[in-house]
Amino acid sequence: MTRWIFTALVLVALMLLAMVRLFKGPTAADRVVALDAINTLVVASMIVLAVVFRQFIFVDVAIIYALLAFVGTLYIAKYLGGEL
Amino acid sequence: MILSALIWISLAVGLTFNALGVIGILRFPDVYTRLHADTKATTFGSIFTSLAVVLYAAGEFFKDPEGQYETLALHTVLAVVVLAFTNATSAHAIARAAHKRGHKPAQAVCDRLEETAK
Amino acid sequence: MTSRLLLALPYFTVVVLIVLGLAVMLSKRNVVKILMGLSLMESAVNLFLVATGYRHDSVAPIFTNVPAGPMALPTVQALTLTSIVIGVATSAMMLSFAMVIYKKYGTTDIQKIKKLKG
Amino acid sequence: MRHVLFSAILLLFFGGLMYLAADLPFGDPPRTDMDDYFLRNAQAQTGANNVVTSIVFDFRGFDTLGEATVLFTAVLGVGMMFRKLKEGEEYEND
Amino acid sequence: MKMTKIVRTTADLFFPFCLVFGLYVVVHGHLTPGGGFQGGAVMATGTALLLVARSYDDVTGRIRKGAMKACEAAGLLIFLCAGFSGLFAGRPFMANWLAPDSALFRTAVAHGPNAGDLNTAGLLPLLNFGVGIEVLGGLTVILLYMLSGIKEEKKP
Amino acid sequence: MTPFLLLQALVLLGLVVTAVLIISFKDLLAAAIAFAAFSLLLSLEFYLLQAPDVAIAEAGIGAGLTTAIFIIAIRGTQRHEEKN
Amino acid sequence: MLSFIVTALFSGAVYLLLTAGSGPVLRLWSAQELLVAVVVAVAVGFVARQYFASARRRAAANPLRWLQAVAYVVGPFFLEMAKANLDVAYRVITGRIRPGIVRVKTGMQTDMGTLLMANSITLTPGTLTVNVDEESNDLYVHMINVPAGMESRETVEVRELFALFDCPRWVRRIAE
Repeated sequence: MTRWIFTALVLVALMLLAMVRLFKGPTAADRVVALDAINTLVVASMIVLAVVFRQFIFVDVAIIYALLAFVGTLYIAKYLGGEL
Repeated sequence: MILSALIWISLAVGLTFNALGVIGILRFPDVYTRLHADTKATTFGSIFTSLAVVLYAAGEFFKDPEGQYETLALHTVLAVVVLAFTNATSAHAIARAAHKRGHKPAQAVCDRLEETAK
Repeated sequence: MTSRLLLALPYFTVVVLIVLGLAVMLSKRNVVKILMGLSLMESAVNLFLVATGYRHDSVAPIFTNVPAGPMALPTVQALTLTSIVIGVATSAMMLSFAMVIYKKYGTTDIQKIKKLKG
Repeated sequence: MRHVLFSAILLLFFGGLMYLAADLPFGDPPRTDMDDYFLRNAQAQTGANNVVTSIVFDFRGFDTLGEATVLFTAVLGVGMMFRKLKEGEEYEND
Repeated sequence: MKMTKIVRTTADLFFPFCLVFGLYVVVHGHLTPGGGFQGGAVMATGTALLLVARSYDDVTGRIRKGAMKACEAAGLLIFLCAGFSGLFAGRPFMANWLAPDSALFRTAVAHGPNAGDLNTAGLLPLLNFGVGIEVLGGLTVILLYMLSGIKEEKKP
Repeated sequence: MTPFLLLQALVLLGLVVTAVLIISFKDLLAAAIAFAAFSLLLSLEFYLLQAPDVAIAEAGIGAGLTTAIFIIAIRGTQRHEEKN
Repeated sequence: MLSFIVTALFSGAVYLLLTAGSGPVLRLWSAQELLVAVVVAVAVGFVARQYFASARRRAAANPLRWLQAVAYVVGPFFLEMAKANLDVAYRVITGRIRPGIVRVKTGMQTDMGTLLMANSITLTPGTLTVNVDEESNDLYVHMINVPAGMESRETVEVRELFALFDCPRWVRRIAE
């Protein structure tokens, strides 16, 4: 069980690292890139944490996550491209 | 035993690529190259961490078929498929938006899109 | 003592978030930014409610055969659910207000709006 | 001057809330009678495995009714703000 | 304005997926995490996906405000009717009179992540469905109105 | 300090960092992006606190729809905060 | 009608995939789940038929193509992706990049083919789809490392982007 929670720990720490780009990013597009990375890492850590808790239905949350954060990213990209 | 080793290897590979992706986001000079690191490396890393979960589910399933481990495996696979698809598409959307906004690719040797736009 | 303080980390985060949200709402003058502060405070309250209902080593309040143990308190989670949906409805309404205000006055600065229509 | 005062008041507020938060027990709620009742009886009384849903829709169904009404009203409000203006109609007091 | 062909095709692919997933969350509201709100939000995000991938005019021809408002009203109506049905059964308003023991609806048995006993919990699935439809309609109508507000402003 | 508490501490740290980013960005679009990241992390925190229902609701509404609504509102008003 | 059937089949399949492991039928599904799956498939098929399977995308009805798609994703695509990631890892560590945007001729006829090609390109070797020509389905691709000589050419054949396998042929077989 330790390996799973260690994996989740590293993934969350990487999320904090990606937040540096969210802070620094000179343009809004860079920030969206960081958001995308955080999104992927959250999904991965949720799948791993479902094993940690031994609650396998929790993976549903990860699917919904991957599906819906995408929509937010698309709205931001559409606005950024000046098309909204 | 072999399965356990495989799970360890998958986790290690997944974490390595996730870390490389995040470092790439921090290191690369412009939006497009950062998107390269983000899309490819983190998606690949997440596929491997999820593969570890699927392997774990398979191993437990052979020990105890009643434990509903097939649900875990199937939902994980579905999550990964959705993740890969959405990541690729949103990377395209971000890149296009950035280009429309006028961000030049840094250190570029050629830019065919801009030439046709003119 | 230190360990108890460490355990109360979610509550400390809630306090920080509430103070940050309050600071935004009181010091900024852009309507959209103020609404962001409001949403921040609302999220803080949600987090507080859920953190209140957590028990050590508990499982989610859903009956499955997988783990056994104490369950997290369900009532606060139900309340939080209601709170989230109401939150998105009200913030959508307030943002529409902001858009209508901008259409009418051409600014989103609340002090300028006050001056324009005494 | 105003900034300093504002920050001081905010800091005071922060300190007070922190003091209150340090006393709250995390992970060990003191009074759990109602929740224990729900956890014991939800499955037998409503037949739902998910206790949260059984609370949202059964034990505290009135809350949900109110929530649905609030959502409905919010939608009506948004619709009223963005309705199409008729020919020659202007915003009021313009 | 439309987004590119790639985004549009992805949206077309994921729209039924969103609907199916939302319905799954709604239908299993009383067995697995989820319920009316969450499923409705997922379905509403499906329509938001279509809205973002295509132009506003293109979509409003197919997703009509009227239909969505009807969805919303129908959801609230289902909720109210289910509430009042308790009165006819001689129980108080909003009583879950079908649970726990009746011929069709029985008590759930926990035997795994997804027990598969959908016909449990009396009125709960119906209430879940009502709220899901209402949230779908409500959030979509909010998005459509806000987008139309942008569009009006762009014209002059 | 168990690994679980460490994990929670990291997520909470991320929450505070994104909240500070939200209030410090003058660019409202960047603030909206930070808000999306905040919602993502909040959902992960709910997941850790064993509230999957709330996590799904926060993921769906916070990450997808609230971002969309904020972006539309920014498009309907203006992107940058006015200077005094 | 055909589009309705295709969408309904897809929806039912996804629903059954989600609820697998719930009951005694085939050790996977309970009877209620199957019933609800039919209802969900009909409802979603009715609502989403115009979007999922418009007239151009009838080819998706062929189950052989779905099998080929799975084979493609597990086999050539995954290996290409692994190679691409090693490449990106090398670039991340050394920082040795030579980026540029080139125009790639895909020769795809359908939207679905373009989508699969674009996503394959985005996820595989050091390339990223930036824009797409709506008429000719040509892709503008950002490469992290433009090979010597490629920057002066007007268009590039898509085959040249993939190192190990002939991915475009797979995509053509799946989606056209």
